[in-house]
Amino acid sequence: MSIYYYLSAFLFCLGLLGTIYKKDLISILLCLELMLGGVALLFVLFSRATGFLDAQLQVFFIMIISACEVAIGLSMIISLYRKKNTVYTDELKIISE
Amino acid sequence: MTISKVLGFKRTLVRKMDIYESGVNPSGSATRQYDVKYYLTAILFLLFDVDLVFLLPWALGYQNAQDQTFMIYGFLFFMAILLVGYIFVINSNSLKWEE
Amino acid sequence: MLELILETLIKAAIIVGLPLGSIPIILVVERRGAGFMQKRLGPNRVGPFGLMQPLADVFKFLFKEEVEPSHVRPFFYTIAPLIALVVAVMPLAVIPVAAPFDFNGKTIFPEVFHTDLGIFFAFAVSALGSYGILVAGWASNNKFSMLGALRACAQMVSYELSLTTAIVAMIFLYGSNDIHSIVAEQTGYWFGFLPKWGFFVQPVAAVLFLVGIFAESNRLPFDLAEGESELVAGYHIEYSSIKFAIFFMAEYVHMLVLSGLFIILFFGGYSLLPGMELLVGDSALMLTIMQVLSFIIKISLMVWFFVWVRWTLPRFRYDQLMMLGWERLLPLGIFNLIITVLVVHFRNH
Amino acid sequence: MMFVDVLLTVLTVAFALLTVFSKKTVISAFALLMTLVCIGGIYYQLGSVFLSAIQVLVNAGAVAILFVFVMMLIDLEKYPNNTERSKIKLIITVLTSLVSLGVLALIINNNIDTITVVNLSDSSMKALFDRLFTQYYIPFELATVLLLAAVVAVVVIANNNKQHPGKE
Repeated sequence: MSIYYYLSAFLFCLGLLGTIYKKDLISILLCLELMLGGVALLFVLFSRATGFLDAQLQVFFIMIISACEVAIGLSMIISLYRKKNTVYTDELKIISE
Repeated sequence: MTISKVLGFKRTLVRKMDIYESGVNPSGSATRQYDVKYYLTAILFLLFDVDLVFLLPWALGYQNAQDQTFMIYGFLFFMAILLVGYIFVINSNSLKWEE
Repeated sequence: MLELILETLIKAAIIVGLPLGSIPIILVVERRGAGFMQKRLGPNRVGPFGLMQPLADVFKFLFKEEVEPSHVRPFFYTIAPLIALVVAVMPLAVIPVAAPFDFNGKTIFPEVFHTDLGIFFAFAVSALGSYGILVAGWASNNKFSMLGALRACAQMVSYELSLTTAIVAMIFLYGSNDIHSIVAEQTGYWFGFLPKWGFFVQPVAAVLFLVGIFAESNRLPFDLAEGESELVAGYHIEYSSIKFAIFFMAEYVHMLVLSGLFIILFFGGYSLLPGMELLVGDSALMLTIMQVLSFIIKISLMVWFFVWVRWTLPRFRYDQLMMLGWERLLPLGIFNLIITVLVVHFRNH
Repeated sequence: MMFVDVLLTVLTVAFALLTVFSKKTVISAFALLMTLVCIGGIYYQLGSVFLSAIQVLVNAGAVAILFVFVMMLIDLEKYPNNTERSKIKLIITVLTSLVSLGVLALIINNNIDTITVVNLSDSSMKALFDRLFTQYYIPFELATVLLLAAVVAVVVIANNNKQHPGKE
């Protein structure tokens, strides 16, 4: 069971690495989702260790928030793509028109 | 879960016989861009699916709840908000497929 | 521990082998049924009454040359049919064929994988169903197959919503998600002859679920994704011989799984058919056999219903199809859910 | 039973690495899907059964589909792929994440004994739901309000795309 603690830490840091390292917006959103997964796993682990059941409910709400975040993030990327016709961060440096 | 997965997998490997011969495939291919409607249905599906999935625990929680009328008021509020969102989506007819 | 693994493996072999083995039979029923409906003879050349025809098909598929087009993405191209099949086979692990019976002193659960998730497990896995199609569409790297895959997934996804409303209504009615207690809830009769099936309690959710099944398994009248006339077999356009056969099998298994769930929720799973009580003596073995028999009879009736609908209803146009999914079925599902909840609530108080 | 833990961990790590370090974004989308499914498996392993069903259904079932749809919509192939980052940038990012990993691992290490004791109170689904609807009623209702806001936002953004859409 203790291996999962290290796994959740690893997932979080990998998501962090991906968010920084990736160039196009969609992969950044992907790696953000990875970080969320890591944190949610930690919640379940602690709920199991301390027997405090509410932690598992928090994971419910984390999932709802991550669903909304992905939905709105992706629609923003789409509208950005329509205007700037690119998704790559280094081409988006000059945001102002 | 893994057991039926392993069994399913084994079965397909046995029957895979590769007689290799390259063939001509029809029209040329390019991943061109597609209509925005597909992504809109997927996003709206995600949001409403999360709504409905929240009802599953409610359906089970109703059985052994003490004050069931309180649960019902919560349920009606939940459905009211869901319906408001749904009506908004329909009236904005962003799901119109004019093909 | 070893004994548990052994027992699970035996059950897995039976539960997974049965549908995969029965697919050739369904093929025969489909083609002969179609022939019967159009006043022509189905295939009856090969073997008695064409029963050997599916075996011939299987051999044909085995030996046809495996065309591997050059421009396709190799890894995903081969993995796509496997994903489709595995995802179709997995919910089978949860569908019970009979009530838990005790075998030399130990109660054995008929389904391979007994979790207290029960019916949720089947829906969680069938939600992954659209990935086989997506990967196939993307892997074959061809404009038409990509379009077909997108349209198939958009259709499956939007009908999953109305399917979920029907499921929530039924679980609310039965009050539990364990399949055995759902079936137990449905045994017994009202005023003597009418079996207490979910269908009579909640016909609206049943119709909703049925339409959802047709849409989810891309069967007529919803099979626009591989509508031969429009997209030349949609997402599995690039596949040949065995891989195409595997896709075909995955579609049939998916259809069987969904009709199995439909029967559990609305036609009382393995509860005995009205006439069957007399046959069952008091021996438990007889009871189990009868339950398995009644389940199989119900499934075969469902398959016949699929074939019958396939050759009667015309295909929907895509925008009608999506409009039906979003603007007609979903409100019906939501209102049906509200009404069910209120009725049950006021009946209790 | 230890075998299953290790298997799930190795699978998750492999797919997570694939998500971050794959050349094509579509491959990283499918890899993310597999990571979410493996996390669902881990939840099942940890006993929170209903959570694993919800995780597989919501995250793997709907969110990953959204990613694949958008990726098909935004054609990424015709842009320079995202790897010729300068090496220094790569080293910096790897360093920062390693440092944070080290810190987290240290935290976990020195109180590993307190957190691995398992006093599994009855975490069956029934108890979970009772608690959900007795104490956590407000978040249950607010969740739908949040989703309503998300629906409105998405529809508004999609609509003003239509008025003056860029190159379709």
